[in-house]
Amino acid sequence: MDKQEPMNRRNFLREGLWGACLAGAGTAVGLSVARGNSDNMVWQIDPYKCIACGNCATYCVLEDSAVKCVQAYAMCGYCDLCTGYLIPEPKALDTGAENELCPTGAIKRTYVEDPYYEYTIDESLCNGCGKCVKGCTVFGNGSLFLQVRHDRCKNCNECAIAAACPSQAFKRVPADRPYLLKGADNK
Amino acid sequence: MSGRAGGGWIVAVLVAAAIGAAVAAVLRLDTTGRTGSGLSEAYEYDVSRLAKIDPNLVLYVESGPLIHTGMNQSRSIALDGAGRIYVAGDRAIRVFDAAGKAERMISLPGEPQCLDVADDGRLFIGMKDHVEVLDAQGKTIASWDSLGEEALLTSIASHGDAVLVADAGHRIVLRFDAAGTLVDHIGEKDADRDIPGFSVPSPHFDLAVSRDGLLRVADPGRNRIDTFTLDGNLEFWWGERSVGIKGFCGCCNPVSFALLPDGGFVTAEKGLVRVKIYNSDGAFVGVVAGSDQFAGGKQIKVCETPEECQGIALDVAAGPDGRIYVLDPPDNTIKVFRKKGAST
Amino acid sequence: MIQESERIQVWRRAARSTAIVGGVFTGIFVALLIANLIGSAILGPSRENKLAAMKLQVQKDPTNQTLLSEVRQLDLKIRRDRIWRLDFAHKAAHMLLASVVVLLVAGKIAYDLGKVPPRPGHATDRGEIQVKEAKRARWAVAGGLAMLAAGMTLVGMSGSVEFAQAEEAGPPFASMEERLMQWPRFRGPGGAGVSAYTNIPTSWNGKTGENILWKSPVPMSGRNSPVVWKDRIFLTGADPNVRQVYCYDAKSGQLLWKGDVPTVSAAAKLEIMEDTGYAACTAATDGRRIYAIFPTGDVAAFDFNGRRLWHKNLGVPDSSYGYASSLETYEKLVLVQYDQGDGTEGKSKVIALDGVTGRVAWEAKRTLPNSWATPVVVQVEGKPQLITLADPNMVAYSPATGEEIWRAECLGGDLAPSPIYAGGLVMAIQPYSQLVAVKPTGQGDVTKTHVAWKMEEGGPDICSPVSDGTYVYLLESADLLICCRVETGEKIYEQEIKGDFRASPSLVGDKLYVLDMKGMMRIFQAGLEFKELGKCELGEECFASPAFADGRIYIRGAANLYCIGQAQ
Amino acid sequence: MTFLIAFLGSCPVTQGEIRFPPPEFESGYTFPQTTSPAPQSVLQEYIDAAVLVVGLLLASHLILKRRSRRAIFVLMIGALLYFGFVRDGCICPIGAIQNVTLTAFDRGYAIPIAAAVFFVVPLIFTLFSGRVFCGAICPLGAIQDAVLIRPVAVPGWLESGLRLFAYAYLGAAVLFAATGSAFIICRYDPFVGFFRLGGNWNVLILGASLLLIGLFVGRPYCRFLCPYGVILRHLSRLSKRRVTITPSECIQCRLCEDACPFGAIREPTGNWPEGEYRIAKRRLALFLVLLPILVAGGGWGGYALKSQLARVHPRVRTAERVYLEEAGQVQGTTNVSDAFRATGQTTEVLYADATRIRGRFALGGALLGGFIGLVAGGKLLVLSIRRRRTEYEADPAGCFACGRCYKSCPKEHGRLKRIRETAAGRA
Repeated sequence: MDKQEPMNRRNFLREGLWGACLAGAGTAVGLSVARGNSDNMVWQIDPYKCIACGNCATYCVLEDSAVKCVQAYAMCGYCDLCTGYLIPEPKALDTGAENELCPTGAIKRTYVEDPYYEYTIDESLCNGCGKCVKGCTVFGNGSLFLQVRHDRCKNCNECAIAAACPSQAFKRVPADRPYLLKGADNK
Repeated sequence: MSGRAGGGWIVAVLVAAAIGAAVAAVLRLDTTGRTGSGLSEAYEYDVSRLAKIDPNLVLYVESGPLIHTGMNQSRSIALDGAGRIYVAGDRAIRVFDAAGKAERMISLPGEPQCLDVADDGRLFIGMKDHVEVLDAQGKTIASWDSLGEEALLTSIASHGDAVLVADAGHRIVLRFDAAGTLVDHIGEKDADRDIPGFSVPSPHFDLAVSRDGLLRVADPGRNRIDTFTLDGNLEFWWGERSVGIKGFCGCCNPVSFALLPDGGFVTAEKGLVRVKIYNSDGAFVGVVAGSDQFAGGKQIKVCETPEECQGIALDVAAGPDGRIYVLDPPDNTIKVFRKKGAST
Repeated sequence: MIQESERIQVWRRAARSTAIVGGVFTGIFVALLIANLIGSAILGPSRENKLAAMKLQVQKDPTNQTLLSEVRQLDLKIRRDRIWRLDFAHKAAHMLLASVVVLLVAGKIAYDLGKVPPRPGHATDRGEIQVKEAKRARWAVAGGLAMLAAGMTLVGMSGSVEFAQAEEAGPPFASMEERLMQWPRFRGPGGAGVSAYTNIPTSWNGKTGENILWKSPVPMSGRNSPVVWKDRIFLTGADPNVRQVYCYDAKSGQLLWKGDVPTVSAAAKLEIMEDTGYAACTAATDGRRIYAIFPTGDVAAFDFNGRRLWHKNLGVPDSSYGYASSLETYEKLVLVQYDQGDGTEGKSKVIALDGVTGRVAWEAKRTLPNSWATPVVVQVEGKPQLITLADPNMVAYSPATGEEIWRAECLGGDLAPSPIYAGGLVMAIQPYSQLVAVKPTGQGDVTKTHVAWKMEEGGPDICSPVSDGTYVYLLESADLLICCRVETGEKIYEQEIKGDFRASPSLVGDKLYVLDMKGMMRIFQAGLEFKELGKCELGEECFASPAFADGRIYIRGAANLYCIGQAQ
Repeated sequence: MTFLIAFLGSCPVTQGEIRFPPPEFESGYTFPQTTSPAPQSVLQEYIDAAVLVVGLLLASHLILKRRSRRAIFVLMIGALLYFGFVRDGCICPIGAIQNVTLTAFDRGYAIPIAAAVFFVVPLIFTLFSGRVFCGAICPLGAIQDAVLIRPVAVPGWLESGLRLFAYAYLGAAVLFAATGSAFIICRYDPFVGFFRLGGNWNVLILGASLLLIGLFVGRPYCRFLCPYGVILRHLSRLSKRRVTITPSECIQCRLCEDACPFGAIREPTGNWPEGEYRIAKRRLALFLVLLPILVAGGGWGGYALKSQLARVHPRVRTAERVYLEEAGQVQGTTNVSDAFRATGQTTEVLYADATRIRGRFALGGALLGGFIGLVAGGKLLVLSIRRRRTEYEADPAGCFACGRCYKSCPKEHGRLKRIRETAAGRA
């Protein structure tokens, strides 16, 4: 480490290796960056692959999952008898707790006009369990589905829910089109 | 590198315990979803309990061959007077004889949604937004005008000179004459005539015309079957909204129905997949088959492309001999049922 | 000195008390968080289950108002509780963090202040200790390795699952012997255009129906040829928007199924010559599945019942007249000659797809321009070779791995005729100019060593040659039939036969079958002398080469598929 | 039959989902749009990268020029707060190893630029100024360094043995990333739960355990587990500049040796006992023979474990579950097998996929096993070679550039003109 150190074979090798490491690191990253496009990627659920197993509610690294249910209004039937909102055997078609499907009470039912009702998700209450998704998909139009909400998602390097997803519905999508919304026209 | 003596064993014990805890934590950590979601029963959605059917109520047995439609996407089924089976789907109509042997195939320029075979053998085919009329040989006779972008024809029936078309997109039944002229709108919301308007939350909207000229239309949002005269007067309706076996449950049921030779009804439901028989007054008679007999009983489909996920519900047709033909689109098969005890 | 140490003692005491307070708070918050966890992990679910049970009760006893209000109260309680717990956990975690920081800082200060000043040591000769330490370290490494090995053994003990069933079903493709008796691809086994059967009709008439067993309409047009496997006949058809595969029953001629092939590319971008059409490529089967490719770059596999097994878009090929190379199969691989562009962009390649899954098995890139010839798999000295043609090369690959075996630079122009292998030679046509024969036994560049001969007196531009091993016959699309000797390339005769030809000639025993565009099948005697044996008229335009089966010919006309054979 | 295709063929084909129209509301109600909050902007990642570079420059300056433990500590706490608690510990060079690996093996994967920068910048800084990243920037290192209250010296031999796990961890991480199976470094990241103040309880327990160990054992994760640390160790051997003890000024007081919690101060070598040279030579020869055996043995072991290792890949897991169900060896179905059946794919395709992935693991497992064998064999060789040191010096590989030795060095105090009788002053 003294400056007068002679340029012997050992030092020469060392210098060579040093240069090689620097060049190697540079080129490896340069190449990988050059190959990938510069689009940032974020996690999202493909709603057509989702089986609403409930893992989204518990496997997220966040205490309150970043996955929430969303409503595709354009697909919704605005049913009075909403199978995503009401249990299969409702006592009455109303907002009574005994009739609601959602265990966290995150779906709001509002009267629009006869015979239509609007259903909206209160995301602060929703835990992403997907129970309503099942109800809506099995009986109804499937307008309720799960999505990663990017105001909450930490965009982990490996999404913990993705690793636990039985149908591999999680994928990385470009950050400029971060949602895979059902019923949204791509035109 | 001299170790420190005082309290060394406490440190050793703590470190050992911590290592143990760390190893245990790593082994207990489930990163692959193996142990399930861990949510309580309240989060479960299980209709299998409701799907169970009392075997005493089942009046029909599967008979005859299981007919493979050979399609990727079967959509609709109809029978002609001779018992031949017509299936629409895959930009074609396929015809099978009564024994289920494929007879011929009629190619179509687009995707058919529904079809009806008239008494004279003509085929009325509902495309997405218009009707095609084919002669018995499969030659196109006419292609009627489009009913607009939003139109989605889901059912078609002919009676004498009248052709009735269910347009789920506009939630209305249209009456045409045989030449394709629009004669009447039936079922429009009309307080004066006590017609509430159809509630059609999803693309399932079936109709049929009985021999006596009464029009039956399923109102899936209200879980009932309405009876209209061909002039558009709402006569009466029947149908109980219930998960119970006698009623129609959930959204958009019955998705499909057909009239039996004795004037009764055979109905098909989605969600809780079941095919049932009602008499001409709408009283429950019995069950043809439950969800365990159909591929459509699968709860949620996983698909590569959205169009693969388009759920198409069962379609039913009744033969002149009282047999019931059920088209199972996810499976692309036709199942034939006959009454228990009736001769094969 | 003493004063200072007293002051330090005061500080130390203060730090220690602070650390204790921090520790107590840390303990409290940890306890609170654990209690909260237990609450939400045990109490929550038990309440939820209770609620679920009560909801069921409500259905059984719908008039019980007290039960109803209990349900509503419990529901509200659970929801409030959940939100409260989430909020609490969040706050408690922050407080815990703060108290841990206090504990750490104070503890550290207290520890440092209480530390006895270190005593400087002496450098001593510790050689012996170092030797011992190195020894211990080696044992420790061995121990670490042993632990890793033990861990791996534990993992290994978890057993493995062998997918036995998948293999029990037999190979996912038909054997070579089976293939030879079928017509599994464009121009039959090996693309030779030679029928395995000689009991082929020599007379028929499309107008009178003589020897026409059946005639069946084909929904969509296409210039591809029929492919036959036992009782199934496969065709494809397409227009700019729709691509379909058809399956006919050989007995009745009934269209058994048709399968749509989707696309992801915009078909409108394609510039395709009318003469090529949107379905020029003939399908191929490995005896288990049928594969089809379209000029949009879409490849699909169907099972024999019409179920689409997979679909893949290879990228829209850049082909000046429209992509037209047909598919070949080898064992369970689907081989696609995907030559495109002018060869400089590096887009040309030969691709092998796994027939079961549709995945790319291998890919051989080549700097050759677009070509319309169909590759053939031939057996040379018991080893398979995949022969491909593209200006200016004839290249042979190993069909299993995609390794290049040999190449010869001997061709030119827009290559449409496909190569054949007969009499130990691979023969290929350079349109309008020559017929080249190459011995396929070389390695590497064989241009100088293995080109057997060149017959440089013209050649067809579309139709592929056919050979019985002794003579090779060329059919020019205008009106010439040429016969050459395979051994030497010497031209034996050149005969004018009136007609326009798009279909390639075929050999049935000692007869040469030549189909003209008007649908007239001309039958000639194979051999040294030119002799016309007969003419059979179909009465429909024909572009596709016919397919031969046991006692039958299948001919695709412009609108119909014909089955010709002796009625029993 | 007439075919309409000829003149209707040009009609556009409706593709995609049939969009069933929503109801026509008479009351003038228009349905709301589904909300879609935007993800964090790319700018944030560029800011992170800039903070990283500035932080490393500052760290190099503080460690090599200022030589002040206090300043380094302040910077380290700052980095812990920013990269740890503010940015949730979720952009880190350790995990970026996997992104870089996946980029090399999966043509379809595009690496985020930030991940590439985070991977390479600390490497370059290490080549110039030693492990300054570990010492002052890495939040995982910082959280452990901050809790190190009562350091206990770990015997050198134990450290040599335990370090093997870091190599194995690196090898496994690369293998699973290359096969597209999992990012295990992220899965088992022990401290990210603390940075987010919540998370899976098992991960929190793992992190708490490591921190508990870290009270007594300096930076246990960095020394015995960190895969990125393995790379940095070897690069820092080559570094241009690093933490040094100035030999001409060293008074051989051994205070730095006591102060270093990571055992990174190497003492001068002594004289070997009589006869040791001959034994050492023979031992060296033995280990030279042993090395290829270890590599081959490890390779064989890794190959033999291919089906077990492949199980980390979700497709293989699915295939095994479905196979066991189809073969009647297990009862009932799981979410995984239900989801597979709902796709309508044939099991043939699934098994073919699984077999193909296992094939990749056969090679990968052999390479992993061989790598572990090579590391162990190499370690044995290095431990058998006698090296000469005449001075006390900081081991370039093991030094985390924390600066504690500066604080303890009497000469350093002199240099900084802060001579005090006692080193007990809080620095």
